[in-house]
Amino acid sequence: MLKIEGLRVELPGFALQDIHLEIANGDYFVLVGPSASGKTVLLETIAGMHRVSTGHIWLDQRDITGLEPERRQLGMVYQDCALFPHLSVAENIAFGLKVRGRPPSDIARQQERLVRLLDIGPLLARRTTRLSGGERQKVALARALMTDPEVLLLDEPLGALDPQTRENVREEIIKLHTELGLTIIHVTHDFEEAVAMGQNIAVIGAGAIRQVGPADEIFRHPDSEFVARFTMAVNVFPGRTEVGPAGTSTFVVADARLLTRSTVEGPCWAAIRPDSIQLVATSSEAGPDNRFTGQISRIINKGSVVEVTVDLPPAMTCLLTRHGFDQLDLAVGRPVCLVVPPAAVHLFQD
Amino acid sequence: MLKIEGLRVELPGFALQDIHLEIANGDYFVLVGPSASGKTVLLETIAGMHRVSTGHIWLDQRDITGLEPERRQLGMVYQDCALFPHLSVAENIAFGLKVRGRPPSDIARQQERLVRLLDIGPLLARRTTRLSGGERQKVALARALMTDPEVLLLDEPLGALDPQTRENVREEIIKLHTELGLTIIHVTHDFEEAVAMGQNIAVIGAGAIRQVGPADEIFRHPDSEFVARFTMAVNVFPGRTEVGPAGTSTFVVADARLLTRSTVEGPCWAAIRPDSIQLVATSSEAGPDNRFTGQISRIINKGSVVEVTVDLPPAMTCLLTRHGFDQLDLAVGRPVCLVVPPAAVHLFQD
Amino acid sequence: MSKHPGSQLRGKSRGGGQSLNWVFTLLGMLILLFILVPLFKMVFLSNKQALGQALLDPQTLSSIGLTIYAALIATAIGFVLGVPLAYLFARREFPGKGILEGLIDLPIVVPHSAAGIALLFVFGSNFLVGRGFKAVGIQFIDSLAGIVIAMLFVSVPILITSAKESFRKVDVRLEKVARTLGASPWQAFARVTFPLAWRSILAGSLMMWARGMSEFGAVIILAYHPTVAPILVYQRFETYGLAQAIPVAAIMIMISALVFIGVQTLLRRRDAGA
Amino acid sequence: MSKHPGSQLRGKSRGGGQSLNWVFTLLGMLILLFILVPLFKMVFLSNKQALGQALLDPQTLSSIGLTIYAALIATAIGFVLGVPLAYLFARREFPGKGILEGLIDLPIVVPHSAAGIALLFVFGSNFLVGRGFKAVGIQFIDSLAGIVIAMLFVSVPILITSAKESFRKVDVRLEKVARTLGASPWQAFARVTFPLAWRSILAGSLMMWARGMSEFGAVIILAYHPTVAPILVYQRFETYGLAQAIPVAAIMIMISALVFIGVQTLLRRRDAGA
Repeated sequence: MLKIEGLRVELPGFALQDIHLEIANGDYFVLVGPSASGKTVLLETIAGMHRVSTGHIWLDQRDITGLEPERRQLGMVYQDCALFPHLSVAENIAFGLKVRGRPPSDIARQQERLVRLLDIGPLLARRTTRLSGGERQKVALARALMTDPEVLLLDEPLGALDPQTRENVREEIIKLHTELGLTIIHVTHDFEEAVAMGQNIAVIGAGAIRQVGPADEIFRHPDSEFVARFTMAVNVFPGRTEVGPAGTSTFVVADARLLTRSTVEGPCWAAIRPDSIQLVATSSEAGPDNRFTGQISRIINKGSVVEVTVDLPPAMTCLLTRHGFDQLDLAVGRPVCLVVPPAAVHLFQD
Repeated sequence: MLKIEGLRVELPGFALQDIHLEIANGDYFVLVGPSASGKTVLLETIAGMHRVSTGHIWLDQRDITGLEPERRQLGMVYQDCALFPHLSVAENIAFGLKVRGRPPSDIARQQERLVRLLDIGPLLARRTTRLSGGERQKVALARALMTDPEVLLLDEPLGALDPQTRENVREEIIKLHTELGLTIIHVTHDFEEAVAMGQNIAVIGAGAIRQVGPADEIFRHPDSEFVARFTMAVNVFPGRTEVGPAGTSTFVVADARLLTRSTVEGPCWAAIRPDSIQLVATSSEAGPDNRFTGQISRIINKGSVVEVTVDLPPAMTCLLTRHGFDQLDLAVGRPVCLVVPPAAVHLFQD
Repeated sequence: MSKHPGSQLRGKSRGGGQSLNWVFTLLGMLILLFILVPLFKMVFLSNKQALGQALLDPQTLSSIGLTIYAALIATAIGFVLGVPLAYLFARREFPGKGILEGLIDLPIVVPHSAAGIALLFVFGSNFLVGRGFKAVGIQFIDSLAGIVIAMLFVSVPILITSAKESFRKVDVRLEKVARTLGASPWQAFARVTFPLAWRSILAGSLMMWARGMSEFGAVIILAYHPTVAPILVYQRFETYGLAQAIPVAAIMIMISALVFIGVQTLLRRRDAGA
Repeated sequence: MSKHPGSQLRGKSRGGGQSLNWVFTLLGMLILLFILVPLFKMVFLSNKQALGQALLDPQTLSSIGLTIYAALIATAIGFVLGVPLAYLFARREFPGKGILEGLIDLPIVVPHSAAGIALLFVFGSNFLVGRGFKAVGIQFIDSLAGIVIAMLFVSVPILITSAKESFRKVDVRLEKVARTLGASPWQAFARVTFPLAWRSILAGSLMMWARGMSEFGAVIILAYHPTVAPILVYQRFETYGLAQAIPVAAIMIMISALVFIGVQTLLRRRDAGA
């Protein structure tokens, strides 16, 4: 287990503050946050590249806070791979064992294993400048894995790739995680990527951890406005809760009263994901079970999906697949009916 | 109208080849393509920054092929805005009229108008280094609009912005387009952005135009494998068409036979967008009307939407909203049924 | 590429195994001391009284004045002719550019006395160019003009290189945008490129000026008289010995150091984004 | 930032209004000619016969040999002491770093004769350091050692600056990755950073060597004898006149030019990514 306690790292013009994290062995852990939020600094601190002001980093009971990077047994892969440009692919991969003085036969055996696992045999003799983006990533992964690291640190591993290659490398990484039983810490600014890959997620903002938990929990139950907006909940409203008869809860915002299963009381926030709101033809009436009618104020066509905003008020946005959208024949100004499942109205206090 | 005829531009290690385009006045035209495909070079060539080897560029009957950039009456906005760092926001905006030697009163009047339109009054006295990403874009737009350009050229205007700001600037640009009746040529690598904003789209790849047409046409009816893949049609298969009795067409690929409304004959490609494929519980049988059963081989959770791949074969991927996915209780290995509307099977010859 | 704060490796602050830092620091200190001790000793430990006397000596003063003046003229010429060339190097492509960019630096490594000889071989009054100048009344031997061309020759590469680098640092798209906004090439240069590069160009000019003042070998060949300060130092040393040479040398080192502080301040402000 | 091919403004090829290009080209040509004509004339138009004779003259040959040898020693010392300092400047943060980085360049602008005086003021046998060296048998006046320290003083900033820049160009994350892969700081330096920077460092060393060979003012103060080539040029000029000085000067210019071509080739290959 990798355990971080009360970590503080001070850099010129930036600080990581009071970081607490526990990452179980074998976890796929994603650190996600906007740019300059400190995710890469945290990753580099785990790798031993920044001086720790206060706090500790433990790796399986071992305090590694002050340990040199070369003694931590961690593998690091940067976004643009940081392959050694003066070495061939094979030499890049062998680097970690060569500096350890391992005999060539050991190196060859280990290399053989990774070459098979990552299917990079044809690349070995090439210069690193002759590799495509996806090939670079695979070589960087192989290089990091040569030394059998306990934890693999990935800094935006998909960031520099085009969409097709991204899918490919994504699967490759997940395969490595499953087959080798690796602990992976993956840094990204892309929440979609975090949800797609992470078992557990920490959202980081301005040098502090904002929320940690299983991917699904972060996705459905953000506990601050920052996290709700960062996870693209889109419909995030400040309001208050009224407890009705028979223990029902109602969230009140502007003209709308939303039945909810959440139990937060008083002034609070609501987050409603746009994919959980259903849009139906206008024939049906507004009703007590979170049915609202309104006019479409905006349609944003995003290719395979379409965002439709209806001004109730408040303005509420729902997400349809393109096919679903086309079947409904919608246009700006047209009246429609929105249905918000009470279970989809998540309340929290910031 | 901006008209490009047989344009060829040669640069060290790269060439734009045989570009033909017609962009009507008032159009919102998007040039979209992968990185290094030549979109920015084409935009800069329209602006007069590259030497044209052969071909012509016409702007409203006027041949501007050899004209200096300063005489073209075009406005240019780069991705990172390229604001003059030694000038204040107000001086940046005034630049175009100052170099034309316009009197201060003219400049003030024009500036006043744009400040109101873009709501940037509070920014005027600031240094450009003190602006946020969205503010920078607005200032760059105001600067470009000061000289009343006939055509506004936007190079990745949303590329450097975080998701929230992007939405904002996107609306601002669309407002400008509508209110000022501008012709806009917008360059992006993001097909989603192209579809969301463009009335007409040209897909560019490796220095050549691959397909031009209304946004919806490009989206639904790619005419090459390159465009189909670039527009994320995802399900792109090579196969052949068999014409059945009563003039019905069937596309054959691997074990699957897909009824289609397209009329291409013989060897061809099919593109089926993942959002047009419906996934239903497995109770229903496979049938003649493009119903297939198979096991789920992969689930990629992308946050608000989920991609589910079923190996028929071929492997076919469909897109569900997260809410829709959750209600079906799907998992890898579970048998499901896919329904592919014949109208969604688009055939083309590459 | 890294946009994150503090991406540099802060090796020194890590625990053990930092022998590299100690060894490198030790070696580095040796060369630092070798360079700094002589200069500091000249400035702070030379005879203050002799220094005061030197500042009252008319020959010393006029020699220093001449040095400053001649180097200023050389810098002005270098500015007018060199900055445009630097701009072309930074912004245009033409055949042979790489070779010319290299050749322009040659004066830095050519022996200075040989440079003086080469200049004399062209500007001497029995050669074509020299005869031409003589016809309009300019002679280069033992004259201010000779001092100026000697200084210009050895010091202009500094300004050209510095101006070229600073033009390169100005994002070319700023010029492009200026052009689309209606600016002519002249306006784009005058209103955008030059203002953004001027601080480094000024620093380069100061460096050129200081380098011009420092020239000895090329000047002594072309013009032993009138006597510039570096030659005066040599004369005093030859005629009266070290003690007499130190005051003039110390003054010149101080002037160079002052100019140099100006350069460093300019460059630091630029890096701070002011 | 621009990843697209041909993002530079190719102004010259556009239609009218390109007066800026013509004016700048004209001005630039003037300074190019000013620098190149003297050097070319020396190399190509000096008396070939005299040049041949000079190459047979034992005094000339031994003087050139001495110059090459002394500059080589200075460069070797500069390499061992300067490259580590350059690495520290490029990679570590410490208080006063900016000031030290500036001071290291001071020898470039200090008058060379004054630099010679300053060195004498420290290394002369009646001063502390000089006495120390004398005790171990090294004297600096009129000796090889004096020539070497004079050359080292004026030329080492070139190597330090060049090495510093080339270390800076090596992505620091390559070192970081090397460390996570198990490399000690020494291994990361020896296997990653230095190999990636060495081409520019070699170019910087060649420049330092050429600059050392070119030194006249500082050397003449410390060691008139044994006579290095730049001083020989001056002696010949003083004693016999221009015609006798030209051959030696021309040979030295050719040697400088050859070294310089080597430097340029190295730098060009590096830019080509080889």
